[in-house]
Amino acid sequence: MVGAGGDGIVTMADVLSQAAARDGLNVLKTEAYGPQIRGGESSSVVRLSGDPIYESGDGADVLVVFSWADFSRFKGECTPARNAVVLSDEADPVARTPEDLGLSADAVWIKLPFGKLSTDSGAKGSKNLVGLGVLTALFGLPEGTLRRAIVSRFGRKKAAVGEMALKAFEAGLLLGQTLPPMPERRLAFTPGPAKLIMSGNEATAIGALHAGCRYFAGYPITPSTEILMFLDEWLPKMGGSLVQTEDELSAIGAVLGASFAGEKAMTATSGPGLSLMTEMLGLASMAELPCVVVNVQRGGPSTGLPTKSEQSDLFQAVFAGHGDMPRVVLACSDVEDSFHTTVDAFNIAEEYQIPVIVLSDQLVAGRRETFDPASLVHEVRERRLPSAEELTDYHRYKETPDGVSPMARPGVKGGIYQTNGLEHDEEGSPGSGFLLHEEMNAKRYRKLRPIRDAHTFHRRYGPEDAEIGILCWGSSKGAVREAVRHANERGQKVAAFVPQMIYPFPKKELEAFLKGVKQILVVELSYSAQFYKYLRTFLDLPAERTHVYKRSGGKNLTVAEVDAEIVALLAGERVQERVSA
Amino acid sequence: MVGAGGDGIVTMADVLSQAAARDGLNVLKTEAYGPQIRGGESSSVVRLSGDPIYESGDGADVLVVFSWADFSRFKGECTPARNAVVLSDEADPVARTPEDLGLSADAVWIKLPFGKLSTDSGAKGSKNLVGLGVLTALFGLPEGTLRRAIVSRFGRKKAAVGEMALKAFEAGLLLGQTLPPMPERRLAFTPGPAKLIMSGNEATAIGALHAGCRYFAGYPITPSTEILMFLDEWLPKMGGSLVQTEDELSAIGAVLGASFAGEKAMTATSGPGLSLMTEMLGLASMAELPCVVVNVQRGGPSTGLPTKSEQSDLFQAVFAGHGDMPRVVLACSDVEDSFHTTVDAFNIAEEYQIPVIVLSDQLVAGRRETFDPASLVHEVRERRLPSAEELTDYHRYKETPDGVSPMARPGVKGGIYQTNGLEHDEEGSPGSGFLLHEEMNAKRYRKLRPIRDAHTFHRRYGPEDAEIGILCWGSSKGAVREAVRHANERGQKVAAFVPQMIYPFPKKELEAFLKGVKQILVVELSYSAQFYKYLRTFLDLPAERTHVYKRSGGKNLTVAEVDAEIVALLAGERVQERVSA
Amino acid sequence: MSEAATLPEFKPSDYKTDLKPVWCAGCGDFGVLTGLYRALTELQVKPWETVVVSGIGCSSRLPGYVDTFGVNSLHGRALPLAAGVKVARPDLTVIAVGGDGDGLAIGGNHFLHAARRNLDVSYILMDNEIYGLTKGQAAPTTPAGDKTKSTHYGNPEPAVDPCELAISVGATWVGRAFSGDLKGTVELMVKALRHKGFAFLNVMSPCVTWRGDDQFKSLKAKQRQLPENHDASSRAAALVYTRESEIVTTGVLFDVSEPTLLDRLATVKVNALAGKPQSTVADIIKSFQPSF
Amino acid sequence: MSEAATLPEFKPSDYKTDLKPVWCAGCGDFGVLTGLYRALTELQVKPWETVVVSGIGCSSRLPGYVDTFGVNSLHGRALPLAAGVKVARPDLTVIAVGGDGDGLAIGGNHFLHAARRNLDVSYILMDNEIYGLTKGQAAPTTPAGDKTKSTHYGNPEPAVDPCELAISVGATWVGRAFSGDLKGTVELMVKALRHKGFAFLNVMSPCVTWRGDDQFKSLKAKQRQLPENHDASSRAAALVYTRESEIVTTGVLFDVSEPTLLDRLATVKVNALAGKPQSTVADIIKSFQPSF
Ligand SMILES: Cc1ncc(C[n+]2csc(CCOP(=O)(O)OP(=O)(O)O)c2C)c(N)n1
Ligand SMILES: Cc1ncc(C[n+]2csc(CCOP(=O)(O)OP(=O)(O)O)c2C)c(N)n1
Ligand code: SF4
Ligand code: SF4
Ligand SMILES: [Mg+2]
Ligand SMILES: [Mg+2]
Repeated sequence: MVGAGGDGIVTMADVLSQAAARDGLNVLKTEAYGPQIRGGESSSVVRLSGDPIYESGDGADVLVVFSWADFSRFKGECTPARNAVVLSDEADPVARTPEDLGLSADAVWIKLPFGKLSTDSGAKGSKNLVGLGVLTALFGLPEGTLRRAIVSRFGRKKAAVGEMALKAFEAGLLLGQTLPPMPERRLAFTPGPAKLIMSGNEATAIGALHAGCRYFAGYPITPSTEILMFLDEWLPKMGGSLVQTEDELSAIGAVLGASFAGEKAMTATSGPGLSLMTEMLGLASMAELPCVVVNVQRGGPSTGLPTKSEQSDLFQAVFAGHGDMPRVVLACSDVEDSFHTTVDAFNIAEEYQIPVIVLSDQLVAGRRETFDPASLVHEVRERRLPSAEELTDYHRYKETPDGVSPMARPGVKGGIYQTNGLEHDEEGSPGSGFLLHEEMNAKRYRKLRPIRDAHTFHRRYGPEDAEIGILCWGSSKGAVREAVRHANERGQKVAAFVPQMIYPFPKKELEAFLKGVKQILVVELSYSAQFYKYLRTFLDLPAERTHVYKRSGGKNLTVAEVDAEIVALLAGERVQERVSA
Repeated sequence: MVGAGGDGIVTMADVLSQAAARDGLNVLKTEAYGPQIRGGESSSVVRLSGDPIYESGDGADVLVVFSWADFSRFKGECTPARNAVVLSDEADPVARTPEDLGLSADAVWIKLPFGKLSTDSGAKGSKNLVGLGVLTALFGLPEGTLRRAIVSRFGRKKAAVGEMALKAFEAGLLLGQTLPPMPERRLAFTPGPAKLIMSGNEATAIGALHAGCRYFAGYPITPSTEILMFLDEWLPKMGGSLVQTEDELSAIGAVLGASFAGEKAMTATSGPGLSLMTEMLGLASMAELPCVVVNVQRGGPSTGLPTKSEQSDLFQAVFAGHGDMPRVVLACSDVEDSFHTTVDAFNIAEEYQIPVIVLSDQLVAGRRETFDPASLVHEVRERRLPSAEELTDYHRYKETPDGVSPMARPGVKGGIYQTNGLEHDEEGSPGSGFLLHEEMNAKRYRKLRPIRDAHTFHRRYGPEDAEIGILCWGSSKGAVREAVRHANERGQKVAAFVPQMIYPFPKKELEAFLKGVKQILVVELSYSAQFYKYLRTFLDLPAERTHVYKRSGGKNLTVAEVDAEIVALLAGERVQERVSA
Repeated sequence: MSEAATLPEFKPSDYKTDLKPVWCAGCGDFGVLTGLYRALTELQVKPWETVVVSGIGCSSRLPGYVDTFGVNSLHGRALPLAAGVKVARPDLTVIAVGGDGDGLAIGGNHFLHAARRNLDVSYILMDNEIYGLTKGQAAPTTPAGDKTKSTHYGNPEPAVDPCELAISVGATWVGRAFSGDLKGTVELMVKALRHKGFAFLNVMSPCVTWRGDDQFKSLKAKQRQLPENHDASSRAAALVYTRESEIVTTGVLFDVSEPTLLDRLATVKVNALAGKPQSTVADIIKSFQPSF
Repeated sequence: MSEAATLPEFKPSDYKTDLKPVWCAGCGDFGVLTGLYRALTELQVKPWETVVVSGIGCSSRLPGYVDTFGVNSLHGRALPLAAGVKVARPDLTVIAVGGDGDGLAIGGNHFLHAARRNLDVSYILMDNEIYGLTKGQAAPTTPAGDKTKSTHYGNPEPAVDPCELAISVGATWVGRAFSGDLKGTVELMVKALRHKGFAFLNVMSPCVTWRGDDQFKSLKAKQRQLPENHDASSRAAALVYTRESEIVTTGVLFDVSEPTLLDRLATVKVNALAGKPQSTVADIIKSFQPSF
């Protein structure tokens, strides 16, 4: 659905999603906006199904357009399927043809008086609800639930407003019933127990709270700000604290201070902020201060494309920082996964006293998805504290087999130590001897081994005897998973490997996956192929059987793109792409 | 030579080096200090020869120790050769034995009354000059030149001080003449035309000035501060400007401002500062603003080992930054090379409108070396400016085959444009369309190809038909080159490849080097083997024939270490080392 | 104005680009932009000899709409860029612009030091007491207790008065304007641009989206002109008009003449040369050749 | 002091670690360290309930010499770390320390905002008018015209008065001390530590290596005590003793009582709960389940 500012696209999509979630449908909803700061055009794609949904779908089955002028701004973000049902406003002065939209003969195009009907119904400016009514009648959406959703949304404060909104909906419903029915296009589903519906950012924030995070310091930045705003609302209700700092340097500094003080602490940011935090993350690594930094990726470099998704902060997360600086990088690949990945991040940070970066991206962070409330269960781990005996002769950075030394909490007698970012001995006292440095580097890096062994997080889709193995990460999972399903349905032996742990990498698991695979396809949204290059640092990827499908972000990965690669590969037609320096 | 604070070790080494350079000897001088801020112990190694010198030498032929207590603090920085001549102060209360020092039977140990003689000579506190006198007598150093060097150094302001200093020297000389001569240990050389002697930091700064840099903004940080201080002295004399900013964010920001304004501009920093500059370097890359950032590496991570050398900022230089962010990384490998690399950096930055990072390190930056003044010649390139015709319809980011668009200088009518860090079209106006983003990414990355093609900077040492190929970079060159020479002298077919251009990499040249090579040895001072991993991103390095010798910095790479690796490799005894995650 | 007698070379529209502002209808920044067009016209500044530098924020989009050289840099970094431009090219007119978050939160340190150095740049801050672009979080100028998208239960931080800060840290010209008062804004911009040294103009520029239309009305109601007899050369007198809550005083709060950064850097060059001709690289190289 | 009557639990030596300071003989920072041992003793602060946080610099080595919890963080970042410690653990005594470069150059923005927020931390700045650790470059406190290792021809930048800055940006307690005056320093430290809110103590702490022994002597000669009748509650009165050049006035320049950051964050929590019990994660999850 697409409309101008004021057409209420966002609300329309929201009400529809809420109602569907209420009835136990699976929902995946994305939104996009024009460059105007506010009140500009917007579009939203809502996918509904009784079956699992992995991504937005390449082409919409139904396209509602209030304004064609605005529609043209969302190329790539809101495309109809070739056989789509298109509902547009008959009053729109801009004319479009089925050819413009690439529609096929079996597409249906109906022009309707959305605006007029809204005014006539007495609920002026409610095109969106009229539209919802039409959709409900045409495609068999849950009528009653939608009514309740509308009342709940608009009537919360004033019952009259709710009733007015309902009128617009009913007007649409009536209109829809006059249209020729399309029984084969109706949504088939059985209502079930209500599902949760939330965004990736919300799932991340809830994950943090579940993991025990009670301190957040952050600085707003699109598309991560929702995490800050969410926690601003909830942390104080849970006895925690949030400070909006003067900048990102201060945010990560405060997080490290809180962590030193014994709290589970985190910050959230996006590329520019993560870049600013580079130096401080080095301190976290050196001083072994647990912390979680959520980085919601957007298009880069620099300020780039702040509202679009991309997978190009991988290098920054994995490699940035002067010196040899161990850290952990996790990636979340959908909304529910954002919850679990964040809990894992805290568990690892706290157990191993190491900075953990969670890579999310605008697509996962901003979209809303449904899932079962029962899935939000995840074990929580705690920091290793010195025992009473250890406190009698306490060394903060004591050598241990796994590199993890018990960390005393201020306030504990006997636990006193001074830490610093200078190289230091077991006590934390500065030293610049070579041997000390080598030992301490080894201690800090040693922690990565148990982390990798204990957390071999990854997903695997497709048959065991796959001939094509796709490697991707993060939000690319959705389109890849769907493409793998398509391929498998076509009888093609394609499988995918999606790590959740990016650094250190579940290398053994990947090697096992690749055993028997004839062709490898790396898929990612980074112009410079960061994932592919990163994989190469530890994995031999023979040129003759490795293919890379990479491109800039700014447009989400589609199933069709991955499909096309698979087909070309199987046909032996895929041209080896030169990955630039 | 080693002594306590006040023993004048630094001056002693300096006078010796100056005199030797004056007489056309090759000199390489390093220094090291204790943790005290000032007035602490210090040591210096001065290597002199008529032949080329590549590094400090593993063991000193002559060791002068004023204080054994202090000597023990410089383990690894000042070691005597097994057959060294050791000169120590007979008044030193600390006793040492030849076994302590690992001396062999043919070593010579003489205890001398340095302190007493200095006092007796009337020049109290001039142990160092007494020492110089002894050295001159024993080893045939250029007596007359040293006298003039002393007078020039001490008598500049007050002739009497110079004469006093000379007395101490003469006293030492006389003492030395009473000692049993060691004719086979005397320095053999023919005086030649005076050489230049300077530090890597100085060579870098001079390179910048030669390249036309007339704007410097920076923030002090060890071990790069000398560049700032040097330019503070010289830039104003050359009509340029220097601003010491409030921090590194401001420094790189001001550099970009000056660059936008049309000046050649640079900053210099070390690891922590480079980390802070990460975000701003992204702006330089995105807005295509030429700039040079010299990063003098020290031990990391975090504050690390600020006065020690390491090669662990490679990842930060090559990979840091959110988004896909092209940049160029060069590395200088000795003092003279620091000059040339800096000029190259400006040439590339200006010609291709891209940020260039020069990786130096504490070893190269801080040590002093001699070379021929005639070698400081290097072509200087300029920015591409729009022609009069181009100015009639100017597009700042016009698509061109090599990705480089003419850049107008403010003040030029018709050249007006607005730039930014948002993705932008050819005019510089913000845009977030996917196609635009893909095209602009391609434009920015395209520049790397001509850079790599035009600048295939690398060095190659050893025979063409080498069986062992060593890959190293930066200051490791010295020890590797010497080790290759040793091996070749032993008849072993060993060669080394040392890139000056790190990113993009002279890949073809490396592949040509590796053709025929049976075993590859990567040598670097980074605990996590950054160079090896980086090489893997574009090069297949088969495990069965690739070996990595890597360790933390904090102690300079020695020839003996590399020698041992070569020997073990040739004997088939080298155990494959596991490179950690 | 003596310029008025001859036909001016540049009209306000000569300073306008084709780009349509992304700002919300009614945003206070429109007033600032129009004011700037007029101020530039009044001064007849050559567009190609002028550079407008900003950070990131709604307000920082401004350089894109001004047909001079322009840089929309990074959040908080307008002043470092501006300093680089001006020190490298003293011949250019350099104007830095941006938001209150940009200039006072993440960019606070540069503000402090640009003012201290008396950098020869005019800095126009669009103060809307909020983070506009990121959709309504508290800025350092948001009054304590206010509810915003990042202060659900009331802002726990007291607001800073940008003018007080500027005066305290060394700005040599400090003014306060209200973007709803176009004439006053233009007048103050002209004065700021004419000032030699660091001129700081805080323009109260309402954000209709996140602070509501009320901000416009209440500012209009609160606006007072500085008394005629205000002594702008006195720091103490200027500070009287800071930390106001019930009124908003507009005008030139502070105006003194001090050596600017460029003046002082010029002195450095004079001292360095000490009457001798400029050095060359050859001179430097020679100084490294032992010559005793 | 009433504590004097009973046997104190902690002696100055109880606050001392085994580490030998790396400072140059005669460095002013020794006085600050000794002063801090005594001040902590006077307050009988429990070492394990105290955290000393610093940045990087000669002065920032101090936490290593104090036997409390300590963090020697990054250059310029003492205050963010200190803020994190204090907000997360209001039960701890948090002291931030560092140099003038650390606190006013690279760390200037944090200083500004910590003061504005009235963060409940004492901040002791060792002001030697120079960058000591990096060997003698100009600091923001180095007087204009001074020659240093980075200002060969005279410093082109005017110095900032840290106390003026602190007062202007919202510190609620501001004092100036001289590390050569141990008694005075201890007294002021005790007061700073007792203050509720952001207490800023600028200690003139000579760098004998890069500013010469003269700095000690001249400070000694210039030191004046604040007049007995000084009204520390008045901003204007406090500002009288800033930007001094011929004298150095020591004492409590400014001292007012304002709600602190912790006070305000406590209010946020009260508002958030609105009398209801604390929320749980289950409550939050429930709020995401459509329930119409
Ligand atoms: C390093 C960095 N951090 C955060 C952001 C996100 N961001 C963009 S604008 C902005 C604040 C906008 O507020 P203000 O500067 O007051 O400008 P306004 O939009 O109100 O005009 C923020 C936080 C960013 N772009 N870069
Ligand atoms: C990011 C960063 N930039 C620069 C430095 C180098 N550095 C260390 S201490 C220091 C300044 C020291 O001056 P000050 O803070 O006044 O402390 P002092 O040594 O005078 O006590 C600098 C620039 C650093 N460690 N980190
Ligand atoms: S959000 Fe506010 S500041 Fe931004 S354009 Fe809209 S009204 Fe202006
Ligand atoms: S250099 Fe200066 S500040 Fe640093 S320890 Fe020495 S005297 Fe103190
Ligand atoms: Mg604002
Ligand atoms: Mg200092």
